[in-house]
Amino acid sequence: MTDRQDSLSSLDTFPKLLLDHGVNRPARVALREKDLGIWLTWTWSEVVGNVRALACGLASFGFERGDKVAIVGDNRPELYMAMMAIQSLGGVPVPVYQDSVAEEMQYVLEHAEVKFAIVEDQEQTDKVLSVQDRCPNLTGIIYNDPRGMRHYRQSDLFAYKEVQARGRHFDKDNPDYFLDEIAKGKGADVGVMLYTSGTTGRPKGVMLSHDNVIITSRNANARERFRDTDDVLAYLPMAWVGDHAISYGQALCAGYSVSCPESSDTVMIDLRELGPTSFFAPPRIFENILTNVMVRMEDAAWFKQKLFKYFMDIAKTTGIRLLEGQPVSFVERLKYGLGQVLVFGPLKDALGFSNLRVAYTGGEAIGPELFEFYRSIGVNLKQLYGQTEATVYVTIQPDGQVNSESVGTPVPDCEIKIDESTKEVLYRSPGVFVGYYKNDEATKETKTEDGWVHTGDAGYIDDVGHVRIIDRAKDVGKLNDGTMFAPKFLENKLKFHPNIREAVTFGDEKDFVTAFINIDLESMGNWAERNNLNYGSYVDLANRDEIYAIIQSNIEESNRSLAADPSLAGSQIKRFLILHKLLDADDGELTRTGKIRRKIVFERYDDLIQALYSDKDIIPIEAKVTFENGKEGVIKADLKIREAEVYASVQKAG
Amino acid sequence: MNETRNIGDTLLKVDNISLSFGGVKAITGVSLEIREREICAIIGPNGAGKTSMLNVINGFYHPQEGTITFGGEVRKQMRPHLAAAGGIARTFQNVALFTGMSTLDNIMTGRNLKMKKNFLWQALNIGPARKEELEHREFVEHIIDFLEIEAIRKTPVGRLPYGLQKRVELGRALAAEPKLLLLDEPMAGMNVEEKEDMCRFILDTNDEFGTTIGLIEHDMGVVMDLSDHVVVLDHGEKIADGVPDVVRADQNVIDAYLGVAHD
Amino acid sequence: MFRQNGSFAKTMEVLNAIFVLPFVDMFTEPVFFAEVVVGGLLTGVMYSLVALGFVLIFKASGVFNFAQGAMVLFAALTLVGLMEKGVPVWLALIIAAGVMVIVAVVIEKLVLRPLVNQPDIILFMATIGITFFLEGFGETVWGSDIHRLDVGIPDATFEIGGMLLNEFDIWAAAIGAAMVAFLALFFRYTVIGRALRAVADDHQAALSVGIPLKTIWIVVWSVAGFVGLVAGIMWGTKSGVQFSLSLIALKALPVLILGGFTSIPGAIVGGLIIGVGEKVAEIYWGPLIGGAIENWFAYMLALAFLLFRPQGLFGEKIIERV
Amino acid sequence: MLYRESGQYKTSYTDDQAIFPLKQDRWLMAIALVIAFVVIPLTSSEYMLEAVIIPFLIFALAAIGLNLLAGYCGQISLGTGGFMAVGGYTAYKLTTSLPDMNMIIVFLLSGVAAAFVGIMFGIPSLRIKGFYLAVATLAAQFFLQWLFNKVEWFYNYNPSGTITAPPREMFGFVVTGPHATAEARYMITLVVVAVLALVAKNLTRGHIGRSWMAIRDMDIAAEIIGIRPLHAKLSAFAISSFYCGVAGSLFVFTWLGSVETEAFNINLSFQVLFMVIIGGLGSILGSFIGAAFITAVPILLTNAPQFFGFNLPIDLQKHFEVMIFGVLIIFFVIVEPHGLARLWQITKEKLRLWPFPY
Repeated sequence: MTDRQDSLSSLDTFPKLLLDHGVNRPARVALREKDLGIWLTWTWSEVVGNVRALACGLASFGFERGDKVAIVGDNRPELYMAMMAIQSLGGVPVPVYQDSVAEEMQYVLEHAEVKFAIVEDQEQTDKVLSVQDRCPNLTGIIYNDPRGMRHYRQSDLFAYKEVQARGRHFDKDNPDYFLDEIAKGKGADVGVMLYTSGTTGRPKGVMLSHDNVIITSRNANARERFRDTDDVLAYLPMAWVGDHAISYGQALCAGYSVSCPESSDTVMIDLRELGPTSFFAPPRIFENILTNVMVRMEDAAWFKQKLFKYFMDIAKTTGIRLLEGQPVSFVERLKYGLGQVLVFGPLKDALGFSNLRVAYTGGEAIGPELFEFYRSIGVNLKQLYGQTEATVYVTIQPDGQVNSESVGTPVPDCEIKIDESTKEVLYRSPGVFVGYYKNDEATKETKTEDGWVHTGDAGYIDDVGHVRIIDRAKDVGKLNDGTMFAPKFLENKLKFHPNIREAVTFGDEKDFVTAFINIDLESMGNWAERNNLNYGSYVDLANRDEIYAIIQSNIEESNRSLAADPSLAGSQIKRFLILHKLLDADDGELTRTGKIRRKIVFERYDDLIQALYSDKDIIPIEAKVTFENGKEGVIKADLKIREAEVYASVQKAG
Repeated sequence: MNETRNIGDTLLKVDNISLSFGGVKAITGVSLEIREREICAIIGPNGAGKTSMLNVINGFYHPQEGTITFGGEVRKQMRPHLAAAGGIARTFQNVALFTGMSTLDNIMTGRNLKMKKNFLWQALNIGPARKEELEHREFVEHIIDFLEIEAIRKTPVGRLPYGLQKRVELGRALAAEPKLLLLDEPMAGMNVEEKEDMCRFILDTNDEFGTTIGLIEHDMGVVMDLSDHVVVLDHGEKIADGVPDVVRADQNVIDAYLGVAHD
Repeated sequence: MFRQNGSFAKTMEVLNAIFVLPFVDMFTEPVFFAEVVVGGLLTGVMYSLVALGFVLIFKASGVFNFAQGAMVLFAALTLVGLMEKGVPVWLALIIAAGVMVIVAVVIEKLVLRPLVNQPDIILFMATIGITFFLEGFGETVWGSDIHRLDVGIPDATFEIGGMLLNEFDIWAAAIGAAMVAFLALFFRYTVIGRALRAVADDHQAALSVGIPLKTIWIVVWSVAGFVGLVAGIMWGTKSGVQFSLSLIALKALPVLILGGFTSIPGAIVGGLIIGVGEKVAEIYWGPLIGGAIENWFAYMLALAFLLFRPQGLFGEKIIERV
Repeated sequence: MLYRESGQYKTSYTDDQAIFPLKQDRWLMAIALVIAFVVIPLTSSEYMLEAVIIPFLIFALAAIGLNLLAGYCGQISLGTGGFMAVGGYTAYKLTTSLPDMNMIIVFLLSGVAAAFVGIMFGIPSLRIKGFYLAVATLAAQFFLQWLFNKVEWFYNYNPSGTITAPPREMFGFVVTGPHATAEARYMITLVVVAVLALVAKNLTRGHIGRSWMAIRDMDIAAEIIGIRPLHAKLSAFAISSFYCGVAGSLFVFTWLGSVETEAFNINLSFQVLFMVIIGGLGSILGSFIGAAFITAVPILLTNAPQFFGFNLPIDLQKHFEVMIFGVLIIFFVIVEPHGLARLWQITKEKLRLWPFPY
């Protein structure tokens, strides 16, 4: 009994933390969900109750320690609570990307040997059912939303609520079971398994122990001053380590509340309603928000536009310095304050950033303009660098030392070193993963005996001790003339232009650099409308000479800035084409997190790449597309190839 | 789908109805039956008297001859609001929403039948009235969720696109938890996507709440895969009645449609 | 057996006074009764005249023109004012008519056009505004004291079959009748007239056959103005030109609900019914309840009537559709 | 712009359906109330209260009444003056025959009386619509006016034919009659109006309000979905008349002190109608704005000439006023047919969306 007490009070696993919150802040809000028009709330004590019921329910199905359970669905309190319940029984939750197609899901479910799947709704249930026969270990599916499930007769299909009901009975009969099971848990146990959407090959199951997540979370909370008064919106995939850290790990460590949006298409509305204190988003999302802002402002009355422009300029000069705590003259402060009242304040409010203490971005490089926009209006946006294998956090930009190039300094207890030969970044930290599930050689490849992890990213530490990432180490190649070719780096540079949504660059073992471009339909479409240029579809628009002209000028702009850096001047883009379709995760060209799957792109568009290095400037193409109404169709088009101006490298004086 | 359907016995029996306006005959001696939990389509060329039929069923028009038996009780004529109270709800050919109100309020009006608290309570907005109001709000929110119109919850319906308005109107009808739901051309003027959605909602309604549905529709495709049984009117007379496949093959029906379109 | 004999007798008395005596009187003094009726008819014609103005405008522009009464007053004031300035009658008439046309044009330009497609209640509101303006304007220009008006219509009383009649009333009736006849012809045989009927049926249709709506409105409002002028002359001669003239609009309203807003014959018949009903009630029942009932009796009459025939005298039964 | 909505999320339907869901609006309202209950009584002059503020409140109440009927239920009435008269005379009869009755009760009862009369004259609305009905309601106006004028019992056979508010006390203050201070009368009026305004708001937000609006927007559809026209229309008439009745009793007791029937003539009905339409059909706030406008304008017009230094013969001045008033009505109806309340609504929308256009 007493050792149970000791164990429970050691707080080395999440269930123990949960119980602790249940005791220390029972009435505080732990979880929220926008549902049926209002924000439903679960206090910590309610969460404990729910988790206990569900856990016991699972137990009544003969759940055993170490069992894996798939979690499939949008961010829902029930699913987060499910993870807690599973961990309470010493099981391992395996969140799966809710938008993954049946095959992808089947691979994870089978590979992880999951015994149960806890899913959000009918859609996910159908998906799991469709692959059930290929997952021998799968003995039960538990669905949360009963809508449309009335006619499902499968014997191994249970409603979340009914499982909890069973649990309550079970709990009556074995009152000690729940706490005993929790007490059995140790920090070293594997707490969760996250499948990396690996840019190459099959996804790998990263095993993270309770210690990994808890210690990293505590460090992050300490450094970033997260407290139980914080509020976050959980809208990024639960299967993604970032969400697991922010909406689960850190939340359970600090005891702050996590809120789930009503649906994926109301995120922005819900974000505004909630007004969280911290917000994480990949650059893409920050970019969408900004584009959206600009598009809307373009329709504003001229006076408003002037006002907006005027104060945004002030913000650019003053705002960032204020954020950095640098000296700012009284007059400037006054002007900025006025802007705060007239523009930034309302703007931030409209975006839901009013109560924002800090915002993070990472996973991709972010454009300087974009980055500065947010900081200038007083959003403390910072970059971080991380990996699933590290439980996210490797480096974060310290307050006051923020810029768009670096990714900041190592988090507490984390060491960094650079492999001189390959320029690869390595790290060692308490967050370093236990290993890849059923894949030891992969584990060995990535993790050395003494715990150093290969990030696979090339980078260096700059003069102020900040880490800078250039590109995937393996992607960094050489042009035939030997100059370094860092495709990702180039692509990001291109993508910083709002008109360019995606870019793929080629050049490794070639004479010069070429690029595929995906135009951004929203901003280009808007441009088209404003210049009353009407178009039928993406293909139609993308193929217009006017568009080509714009893109070309964008590319040349990038080339100019490349020319400024001698080491990169050689890798300016010489020829490019605008792709007839958007690269798409559903077609496997991008990962679920929006990274380019180079292999696939290379294979699929080989002929186009050939053309880029030929002297052709028109290639007829024929591609299968699926239209709005779901019908399949073939489109024929002549893709144009254009040359872009290449500039002489400007040598710095001396 | 059909094996899971359990059609019950007769819910509505229209017996030998005749209706005319100042000598102009709209309906002549039409009888038809709608059974519990089935989806019955009433089709026919323009001016066949379909809408008049619905108007008779929910008491808006008073037929000169014939009787209507709904839920076991026979009636010759009755006021529309009584029909509604009896469990008949409907939507209209050209959307008849309350344009001055929000989506939410429009659907709430569908609950009025169920709201009984007198105005003194309401005046003070305390106690029972408030409680009642909130209960119904929650019910309505489920409908909003069901029809996937969360985003327009508080938008004045006047500003909504046609397709959405039709959906809201369906919501308003559903709010009354009707035994019999009459839909007057629910898909008129919709694009493919909207039609598909609407079909889904109609089926889901029938499936989730076991609501009996009588609908008028022009889109043959829709009618044929939605309905369990089809009644064909022409010139205010019934020319066919049966399961879709049979009706589709019926010579009179083909003539009625291929023949001169009456207006 | 008859315990409450007293109260019983009282009730009988009252019933008697209400339901028997009046009719007895009517039959015992038929000539007087006839006189009352004729008198009623003659006033009725005057009501019809005012009501006509309403109907015209409502038919053409769907506007419930509350300013009709003010137009009557304004027209009369203008006429009288001019005559007081020594302008010969015929000229004064012409000028007054001209003024009414101008008024019509101004109203169309400044009020109707900006408010096209607004809800009826709003247009109604605007016409109340117009009422205020015309009253204020008229009195600012011509002063607010009572003017005697005499356009030379003979005004002697004579007797037929024991009935005392007033020549002027006969004239009034005649002119009223002429007016109606004229309008009837006007609408049947002139292009504008036909156009107007088209508009009354359906604005879009009228437009599609290429009739300029605004000209129609101007014409209609002008015609309404003339009608107002005539009515003004009649009432003015009878009771002097003064502010209260604009109140006769209120007299014409029950005529409208009785006859229907869109029916010219309705306006005529309605006017006569109201005229007679009002007079008879005033004479035979008024005293019982303290008299001065003509203010509301007409309304009650019309109301009672509507309860049995909502579509009015000449309206057709409405079939509602959904 | 001044609205900061982020973070004001609702965790219950109660909050979500509050009259003022936004913090900023709640503040605005609080300030308004403080001004009304504290600042005005302390600062305003006798004249100000007498001539402007008290009538404004009373008219606002009447306007709310008419707005419930015309704006929410879509039944135009020109009988407001008549219904107000019922209130005024009932209050007079009540308090003269039962001197000890609490004035608040008196006011409310006179409202109830008016409500019954309202129902009577509302019956035609079941058969006739639109302007036919509007004209029909004039019957109420004229009949009632005539009735109170003819039947001496109503003014206690007082030879002058006027009714005069007798002195009555509440909480030790004289609130009516010649000796009541303007402040006292203002306060009681304010309390009554404030409470009834809140009540009106609640009614319009509940199912009764919705059934009215349903009838207004599309009566046929309304009946088909189960709203009983009889209930909806007559309840609208009753409640509307109740408000007019209370307003009428205040009109006599806390404003004019003594009136004759003429005070309730058709012009009063029209005045209230202006308030409703200029203020905004279907808006409680609009009723207040409209009342403020219609009470303020004539006063301004009267004082304007002196203000600009030249003064006209009194009758000419009167005519000018009438003229300009007419023009103003036309002007406002043209610039904002939906009433001033709509203007406020639009501004608020803009402020909430600021700096975005939509």
